[in-house]
Amino acid sequence: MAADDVSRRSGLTRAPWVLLAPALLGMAFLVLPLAGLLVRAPWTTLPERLTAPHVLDALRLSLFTATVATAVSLLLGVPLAWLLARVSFPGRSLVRALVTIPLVLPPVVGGVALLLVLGRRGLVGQWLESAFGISLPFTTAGVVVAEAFVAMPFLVISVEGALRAADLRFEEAAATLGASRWTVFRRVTVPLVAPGIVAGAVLCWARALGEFGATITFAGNFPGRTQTMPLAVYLALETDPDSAIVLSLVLLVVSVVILASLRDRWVSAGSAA
Amino acid sequence: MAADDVSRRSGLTRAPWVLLAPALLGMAFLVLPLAGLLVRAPWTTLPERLTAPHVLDALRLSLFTATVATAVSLLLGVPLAWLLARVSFPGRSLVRALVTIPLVLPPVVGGVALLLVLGRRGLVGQWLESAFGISLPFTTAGVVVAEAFVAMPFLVISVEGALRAADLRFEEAAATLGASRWTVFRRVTVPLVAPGIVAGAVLCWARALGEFGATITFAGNFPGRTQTMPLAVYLALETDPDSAIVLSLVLLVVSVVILASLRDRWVSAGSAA
Amino acid sequence: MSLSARLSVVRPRFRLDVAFDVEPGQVLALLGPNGAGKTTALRALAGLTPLTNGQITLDGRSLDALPSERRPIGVVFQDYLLFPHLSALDNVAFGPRCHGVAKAEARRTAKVWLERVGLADHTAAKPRQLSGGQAQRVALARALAVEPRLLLLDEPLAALDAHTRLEIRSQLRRHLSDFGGATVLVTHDPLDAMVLADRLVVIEGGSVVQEGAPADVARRPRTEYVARLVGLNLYKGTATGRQVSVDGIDFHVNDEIDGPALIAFPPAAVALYRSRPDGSPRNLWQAHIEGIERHGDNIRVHLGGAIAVAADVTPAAVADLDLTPGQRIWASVKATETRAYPA
Amino acid sequence: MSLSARLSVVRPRFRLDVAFDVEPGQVLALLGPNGAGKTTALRALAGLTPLTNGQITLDGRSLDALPSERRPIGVVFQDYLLFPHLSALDNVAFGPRCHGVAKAEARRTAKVWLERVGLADHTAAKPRQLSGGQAQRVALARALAVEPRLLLLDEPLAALDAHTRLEIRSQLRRHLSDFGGATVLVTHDPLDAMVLADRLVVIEGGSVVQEGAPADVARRPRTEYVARLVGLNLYKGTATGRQVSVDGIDFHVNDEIDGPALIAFPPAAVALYRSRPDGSPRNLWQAHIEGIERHGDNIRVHLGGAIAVAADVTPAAVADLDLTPGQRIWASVKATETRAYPA
Amino acid sequence: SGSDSSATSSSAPSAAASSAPATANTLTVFAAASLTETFTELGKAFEASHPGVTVTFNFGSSATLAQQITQGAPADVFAAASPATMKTVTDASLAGSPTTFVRNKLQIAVPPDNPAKVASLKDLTDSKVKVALCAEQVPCGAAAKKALDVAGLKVTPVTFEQDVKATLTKVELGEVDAALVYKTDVLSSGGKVNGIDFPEADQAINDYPIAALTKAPGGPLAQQFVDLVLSQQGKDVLTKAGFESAA
Ligand SMILES: Nc1ncnc2c1ncn2[C@@H]1O[C@H](COP(=O)(O)OP(=O)(O)OP(=O)(O)O)[C@@H](O)[C@H]1O
Ligand SMILES: Nc1ncnc2c1ncn2[C@@H]1O[C@H](COP(=O)(O)OP(=O)(O)OP(=O)(O)O)[C@@H](O)[C@H]1O
Ligand SMILES: [Mg+2]
Ligand SMILES: [Mg+2]
Repeated sequence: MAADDVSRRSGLTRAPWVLLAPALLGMAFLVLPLAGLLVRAPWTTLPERLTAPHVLDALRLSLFTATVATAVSLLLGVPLAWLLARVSFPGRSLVRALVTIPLVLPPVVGGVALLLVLGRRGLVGQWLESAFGISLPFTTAGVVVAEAFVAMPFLVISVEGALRAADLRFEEAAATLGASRWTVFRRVTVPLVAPGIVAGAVLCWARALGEFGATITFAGNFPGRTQTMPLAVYLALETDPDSAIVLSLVLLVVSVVILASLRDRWVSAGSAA
Repeated sequence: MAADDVSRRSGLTRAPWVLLAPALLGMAFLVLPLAGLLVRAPWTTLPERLTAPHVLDALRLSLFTATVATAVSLLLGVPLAWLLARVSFPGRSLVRALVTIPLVLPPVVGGVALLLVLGRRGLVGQWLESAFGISLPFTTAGVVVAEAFVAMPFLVISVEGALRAADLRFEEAAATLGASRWTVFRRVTVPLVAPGIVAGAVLCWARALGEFGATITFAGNFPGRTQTMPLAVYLALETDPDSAIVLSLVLLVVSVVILASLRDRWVSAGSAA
Repeated sequence: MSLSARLSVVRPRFRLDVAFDVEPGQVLALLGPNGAGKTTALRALAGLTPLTNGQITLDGRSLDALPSERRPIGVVFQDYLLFPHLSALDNVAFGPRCHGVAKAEARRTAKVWLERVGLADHTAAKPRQLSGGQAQRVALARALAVEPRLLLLDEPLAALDAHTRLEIRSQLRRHLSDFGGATVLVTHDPLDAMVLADRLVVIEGGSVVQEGAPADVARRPRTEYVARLVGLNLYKGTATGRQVSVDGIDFHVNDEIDGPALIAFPPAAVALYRSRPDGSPRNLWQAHIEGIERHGDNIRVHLGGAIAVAADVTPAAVADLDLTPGQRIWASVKATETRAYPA
Repeated sequence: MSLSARLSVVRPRFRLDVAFDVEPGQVLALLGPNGAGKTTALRALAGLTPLTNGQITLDGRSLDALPSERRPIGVVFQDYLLFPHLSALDNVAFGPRCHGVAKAEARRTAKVWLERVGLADHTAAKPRQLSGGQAQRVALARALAVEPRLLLLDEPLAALDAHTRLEIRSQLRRHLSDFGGATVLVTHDPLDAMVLADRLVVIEGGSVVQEGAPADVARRPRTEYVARLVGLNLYKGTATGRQVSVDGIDFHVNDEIDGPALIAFPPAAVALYRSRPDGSPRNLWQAHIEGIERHGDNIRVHLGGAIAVAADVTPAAVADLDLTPGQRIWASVKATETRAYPA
Repeated sequence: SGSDSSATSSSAPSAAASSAPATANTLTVFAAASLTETFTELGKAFEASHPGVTVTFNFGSSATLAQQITQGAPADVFAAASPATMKTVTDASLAGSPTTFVRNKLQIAVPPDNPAKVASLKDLTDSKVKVALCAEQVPCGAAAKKALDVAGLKVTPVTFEQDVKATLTKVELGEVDAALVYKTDVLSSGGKVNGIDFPEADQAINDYPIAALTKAPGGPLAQQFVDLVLSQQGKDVLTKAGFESAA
């Protein structure tokens, strides 16, 4: 029962080359371009560029919208993943494939699609406006919608994978103890697949943080309201490419710091199993 | 031991509303915008738009490059995920966070970063060109590189999540049977987390298929060689939005058909456990 | 009548077809060789495996249509299935919580149960920090904590050491008589079955081959499996009066009987001789020694020949007779120790 | 010397400290109550749990620095751990494949092993399609198929039914004598231990409390756990000549002994009387009945009072004496049935 | 924009204030991304001359902006980088007749060390010279095609870029030896690329149209901003950035 012991005997020294070599190559491939950006960054003018007011606004807005979009995705996406993994219904494999649509759709087209449905003249948007006076485009809420649309599939698909790999028998045991499906889900399924949910949430958050095309199309590019960091980077590229690199680095550093500090806590708390 | 029996008693009728409602809402949210596109699509002129030669070229190129990029990501990314999940080494949580960089980086900046490293005058690119005569930008290989750079983190993170949720004791059992770490990985770990790997590969493939910013920045846009569907869609959007919608729908239909038909086979084959 | 079950489950290479009733307060033991279908029957009762056919009635209510979580059951699984993310305490409190008990109250209940199974010191331990036997005791406490009307136990005592087993076994008995529900117990241990169960149902290959009170089953086994379980040699033969003929060997018995018959005797009733003993030729045959092994304080000798027989002799006898595998030998059984009954 | 192990593993709330040697061809049984540290010791031998201290030498080679996969071992885990994605055949072929055997050859070997454990019909089954006992037999075959020098078995026979257990047990013995490696066996079943093991090591709370040949341990238990395991009552007292005084009760014994002593006698040696019997006052005391339960063919009566004693009586005796819980009663033990030895 | 202190009542002297009182002190301008710097400067000037009015910009690709406007975005002014995208809006009757406010001329952009020794448009036809062009679908690509057609040259580039900035980036990083981009872009690169004029550029000039939108929530402020852009003050700001004034 003491499988956790194994980690103690691990270490890079015992990793076989056939695994270590591609792993290190992959790591270099993902991390090296960052080095390129660092080399190219205009270090001397960095401080003044960073303190420009709209940079902090954009950063704050990015972190806020990405977090809310992730929360929305968790709320809707984890049940959806559960539905796809645990409930068999006709057309399930089609639905599963449809869920990947926002992944494949070029984000700008995604933004157009959102406008067509949720815009002021859109199928649902019209009704939202007349019934509730809610108008999503060009608002911060619109940014959240655009980011959630693009990022949620990442959560859904990786959580579904985790659910499929989990041992069903624990859920059976919970059912015999009188747990309803909802209780089983909440108190057994979710804790058991916590590492998968954390991984999915990280993907979702990061994707939302880097979202550009759908956001600028659906929510526009208004400083302080809908201008997230990637949009600021886009505009900076138009006027001052060096500034764009600085902004990107800011985005990277902040997200890396947040992920490195938060995830270890989640992961160790979630995957006690 | 007969946990698979449980699926037989499932069915939408038994799913609780507290899970079903958000799941259906999530599904609608992801799928409805497609309806918007369908309504808006210029059905009358569809056939002629579809048969335009560059559309098929772009589609073929997209499918090819996304598939190769996924293969590359599997080759490098699964070992990397294994390293992050199973081997403890100093700085692991930092590396894990760094791996998410390409997710957060606005894709256009990602393309610039790739150029800085792998371009003609890049840190590594210079050497690649002088030593091997390899030049990546403006080639199909460059498209694969750009897509892999953007899409690989999705694979790495979701596979890592699956690895963390897996039961280590099976790997211990394999070790006592004389299996080296590599054999354990290949014959026990990978089959056990197959659903997670499939989920990650789907994310990776879909993300690669929809990749736009990094591709056009790093590999450029030349019909037949580097012009993938998203690039064609983006350019069509500039002059003829209807055409862009048609192209997007083509991309969607093809990817949904491929995913719906392939995944069920993978999933059932991989997750026999 | 408390539980009435007719279970039929069809699998590609296996078919379960059993029926049994359990009175309130009664304990029914399901015995059978590996792969007989005991776990399958238990899962069907728990609603985890759908019935291909049949019906389950508990306290007059049909359970067939109820999902597992609505059945008033408690299950101890063959491999525990403790929730790895919950402490021992929270594993036990899980059931009461699902039945609407407040958290603090559920934990109190759980604590009491853990104390009863002797794990007061391990309330905070996660399952992976428990030894195999500790884990099984937590599973037992978890199943009992929901105060079920039907208790289903799959080898509940298998991982317990002798000392704890004795304790848990009597606690289990005590608790069962307290609430008066029906219990179905799967076990391999004939002692467990004899001590805990009011009735035995023996399954082989998915069908019931024998059932009855433990003492009856122990006295008159009907299959070789049951005979071995209760430590008897069993043969099928043809009876005429006080004589039963088995594969050419005539056994003299005390019981008056005719037609197809079964004959059973304990290994300890077999006497071995190096040369043909004088006296009555009945119950005597020649055999060869196939194997010799220790068996408790005695030595068990496996004999081949016309019939396969196990004989228990003292170590002293082994030395006196100088028994070795392959050796030819004479064996006999006292008529008073054999029991014959209709097949 | 084949295996020499000094194992020390420190955990937050537990500490294992044991040492033992196993000669080539010998079988060592580790016995102990739940949570004693048996599995921990086995894991340490297998290289799955790191030693805090100590060393392991096999055939003169130190194993300490070797990872599990380089140790010439075979392990049967307490909960099987069959690879869920492989068929029974491929589970067994896994080990040989890892040792460089070609696929077809490994499968042939695996088939032979599955036949030996009686699962020739289930080669293609996935673990989830096997019953508990079938799964454990596959695990056994898997461990044996690598022809290990050191075989580690954690409750290898626990899930087997009586019939199969007998078969697998003797096959196991046969195989062990074939290759002459060392075997460490964890079991709760005293019979398994007695039959299979050449030597017993009893662990309690992480430390060795007794070791020796099975017969010696069975005859002279040193702790209450061992005594219960071998079915004896055991008390600590002070001996003077042929008399041992335990909590005010004087026992007359056959053995000449002085100083702190242990005294053991079987429950069957206890006689019960409704009124004080005439005769020698030694070995006689008054007690009350705490519990009565069936025990095999007999009835076991648990007695309280100055000392806690288990007494086995026939059902007839229970009826004659009209025994009921709470009743006061006289108990005595024959001097010839008690055994006394230095504590 | 520190004029918030002035009274709201002074901000909308016209009668249109009554039709949209809540938004009359906000002006929303949708403008092509290439106008970011110049329009931001003009916006500040507009706020200074219209106390209490806040100008909000939505910069993006002209096509995206046109999409947003046709989908009901609350915009007052649209300044596009090509007549084609403006046409999408006017076709939907969402804008009056647009006015061309600036024009942009092409230059050959080369890295400062000019490795391929490019000096004229004809040099781009050399197959050893790596050339980047804008895609035909975007304005600078249309202009490049026109210029090359006029010159009667056939150039095979290695890439058709999605916009002029991306094209410029390729030159800046030395990935290509030459590209056809706008003079404004060469100027804004701050010396990271060199611009080479060529005569055919005069026949391939791109017009930037601007229009006040018919459903403008900002009412008459929209036309006032358009007027500012067309004024001498506007021209100064724009020509300083390298735009040619529209005749
Ligand atoms: N990973 C762990 N972390 C902390 N404590 C542990 C861990 N694994 C086991 N223990 C504790 O160590 C002790 C010994 O456990 P072990 O599994 O070795 O017992 P065992 O003798 O095999 O018992 P059983 O017969 O019930 O299987 C127990 O008290 C257990 O709770
Ligand atoms: N999911 C399944 N699919 C197909 N066959 C199965 C499945 N589960 C069990 N079986 C088969 O059904 C038969 C009965 O299995 P079951 O688990 O009920 O046996 P059991 O009596 O509990 O045995 P044990 O004492 O070994 O646990 C076995 O032959 C087994 O191989
Ligand atoms: Mg079973
Ligand atoms: Mg154990």
